[in-house]
Amino acid sequence: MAPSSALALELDLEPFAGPFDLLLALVLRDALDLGEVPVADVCLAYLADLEAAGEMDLESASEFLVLVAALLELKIRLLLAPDEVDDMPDAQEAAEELAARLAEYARVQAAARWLEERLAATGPRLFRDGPPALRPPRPVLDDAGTGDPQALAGALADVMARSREEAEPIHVLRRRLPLLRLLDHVRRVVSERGSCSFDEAVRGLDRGEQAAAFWAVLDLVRGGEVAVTQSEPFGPIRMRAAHAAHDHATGAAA
Amino acid sequence: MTDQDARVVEALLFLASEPLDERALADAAGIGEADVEEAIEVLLERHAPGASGVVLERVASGWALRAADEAALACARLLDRLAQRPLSKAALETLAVVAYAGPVSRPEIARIRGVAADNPVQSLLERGLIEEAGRSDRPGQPLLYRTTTRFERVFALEEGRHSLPPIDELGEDLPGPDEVRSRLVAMAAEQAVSIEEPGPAAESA
Amino acid sequence: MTDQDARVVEALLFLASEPLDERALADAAGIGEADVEEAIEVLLERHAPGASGVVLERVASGWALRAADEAALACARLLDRLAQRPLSKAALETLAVVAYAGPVSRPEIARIRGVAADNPVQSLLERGLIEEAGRSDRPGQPLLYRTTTRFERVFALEEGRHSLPPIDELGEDLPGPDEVRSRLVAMAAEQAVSIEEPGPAAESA
Repeated sequence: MAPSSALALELDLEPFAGPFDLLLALVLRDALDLGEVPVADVCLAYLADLEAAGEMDLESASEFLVLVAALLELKIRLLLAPDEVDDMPDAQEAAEELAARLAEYARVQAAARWLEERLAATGPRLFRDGPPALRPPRPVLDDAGTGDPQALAGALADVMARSREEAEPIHVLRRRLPLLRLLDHVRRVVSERGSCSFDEAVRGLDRGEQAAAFWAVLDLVRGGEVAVTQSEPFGPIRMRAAHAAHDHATGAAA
Repeated sequence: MTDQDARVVEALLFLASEPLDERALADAAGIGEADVEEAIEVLLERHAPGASGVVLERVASGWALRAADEAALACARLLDRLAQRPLSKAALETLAVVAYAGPVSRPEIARIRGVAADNPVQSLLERGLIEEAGRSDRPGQPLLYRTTTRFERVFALEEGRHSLPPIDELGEDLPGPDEVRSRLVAMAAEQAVSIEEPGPAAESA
Repeated sequence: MTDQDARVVEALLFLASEPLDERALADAAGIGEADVEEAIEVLLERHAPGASGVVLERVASGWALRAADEAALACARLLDRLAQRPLSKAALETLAVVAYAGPVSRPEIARIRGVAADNPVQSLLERGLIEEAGRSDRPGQPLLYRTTTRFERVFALEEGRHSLPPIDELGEDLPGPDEVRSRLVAMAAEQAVSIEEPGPAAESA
C-alpha cells in the first residue's frame, strides 16, 4: 500500500526538473545548435506543460519568469549596445549572477546523477525499519521519571503554532487539489446527464474542491465542451454539454 | 528446495516486523509451501539456541526470529540505551501528538504535524513509548497508536493522560487534555484534504 | 572473545533497526571493543552473501544487517514495495543538495535549484532519506534538513558523506561560470529576435 500522499508528491515535470534545468540544457547545447532553438517557444512550452500537468503553482512560475527576465535583460542590453556589453556593469552583473547559479546547479545535477547511478548499481538494499517481530525477554527498566512532561507540552505547542503559520498563504499554496480529476469529474457528469446544475455536480465536495471544480467548468467552457447559463447574479448555474458550440468556441480561441 | 530458497526465507523472517506463516513466506519467496517447510527445517538448525544469537521460533501466527535468551541482558542494555538517547524533535512532536490526542493513526499524526510520521513512529515503537491500539474505522483502516505504561513511567505521569501539562499556545493555556485533544482532532480534519491523496471525493460523488 | 560473545553481538545487530558502532556493541554486550572486533570478523563470515540471507555490512555509523541482494525481490514483495516509485529527478537533485550542503533549509535548496523544493523535500522526508536538523538563524528561521542514517544505508556509503565524490571532481567536465556566462550572452544575442517576437503567449493565455 503506497502512502496516500506519495502519488501527489511524486509529480515531477519530465524531462525538466525546473527552469534551471531547462536553461542549462539550452546553455550546454552545442553553440551551433543554439540558433535553431527558439527560447521563447521552449519557455512557453514549459509553462504550458506545467499547466497541463496541473502543476502550475505560483512559486515555480514566478521563479521561471525571473530567469526569463534576466535573459531578456541581457538581450535588451545587447540590442542597445552590442559591442559594449562588457562595459555595462548591470548587464555584466546580471549575466554573472545567472551564470554562477547555473554553473553551481550543473554540479548539483552531476551529484544527482551520481546518486542515481549509485542506487542503480547497489540495487534495492532492504533492512528492517522498526523492531523485530518478537522481542527478547526484557527486564523491567528503572527509567521512571527520566522524561520531562514539559518538553512534550512544548513540542505540541510547536506543532500547533506551525500549523497556524501554515494556515496563512502558504497553506493555500501547498494545498494540492485534484484539478485534473475534477475536470474529468465535471466532464463526466455533464456528458452523462446532458445538463445539470453546478451545485448538483459538486455535491459532496468540500469548499476547496468546489472552487477547483468551478475552475474546471471555466476551463471546459473555454475549451468549448460545456456551455453555462446563469439567469441572475448568484443564481443557479446550469451546465450542458456543448457539442454544437464546440466549433464556435475553439474557433474564437484560436 | 535450494540453498537459496532457505536464504530467501531467512531474509524474509529477518525483515518482517510480525510473524509470517508458511503461506505468506511462500507468496513472498515465490516458491511452494512444501519448499518453505523444508527451508524452515534448515533454518531451525541454523538458528538453534547455541548455534546463533538469533533463534527461529514458532508462534501462534507463524514463524519469527528472536534474539536468543543468552543475549537477553545485552539486549535489555541496548534497548535501554536506545531509549535514553534524547528523542529527536520529530519523535518528541509525534510522541506529544500521541500522548495528547491518542489513539491516533499515522495519517492523522502526519496531518497534525504537516509531515509524514513513519520514522518517528518506528523509533517510538522501538523505545517502547507507544504501542499499537487496534485499527481506525476510517478508510484504509490504519493502525492506531497510544502511549504505553512505560511512557507514563518515563515521564512520571501518575494519572496518565490527565497528568499531562497544559499547552501554552500563544500565551493562551489550553487547560485540559480533552480540550487539547479536540483541538488536535480538528486540526487533523482541517488538513485532511491537503495531505490525503486527492480524488476519492470526486470519484465517489 | 568467546563463541557466545559473537552470538550476543549477532543478537544485538538483529535487534537494532539502525547501525551500531563498536562502542555501542561493546557497552551493550559488556565486553571490550577488541572482542567486538573479533566477533564482527566471525559474523562477517557467517553473514556473507551466499552464506546467509542476511548480510552484515559496514556503513558510516556502524555495523548493520540487511537482506541479501538475492532476496531483494522476495522482500520487496513482502513489504509491498514493488510499487514504490524511483526517486524523481527533482528529489535526486534535492537529495544531492542536502547531502553536499546540509544542513540546509528549504529556501536555500530552492535558490540552488531555481525552483520551489516543497514537494521533493516532503517526498524525501517521507522516505526517511532526510530529516529535520534544527532551525537556521536566517530571517524566518527556516527548518534545516540533513541526510539520515537511512540515506547512508540505501546508498551504501561506508564513510557517510565522505564516501560521496568531491563535488569538484563531479563537475570536472562541466563548464565553469565564465563559460556558462559567455554561452548565455551568445544565446541571448542569437535569440534576440525570437524572444522579441510577440509570441503566441498573449493569444494562448
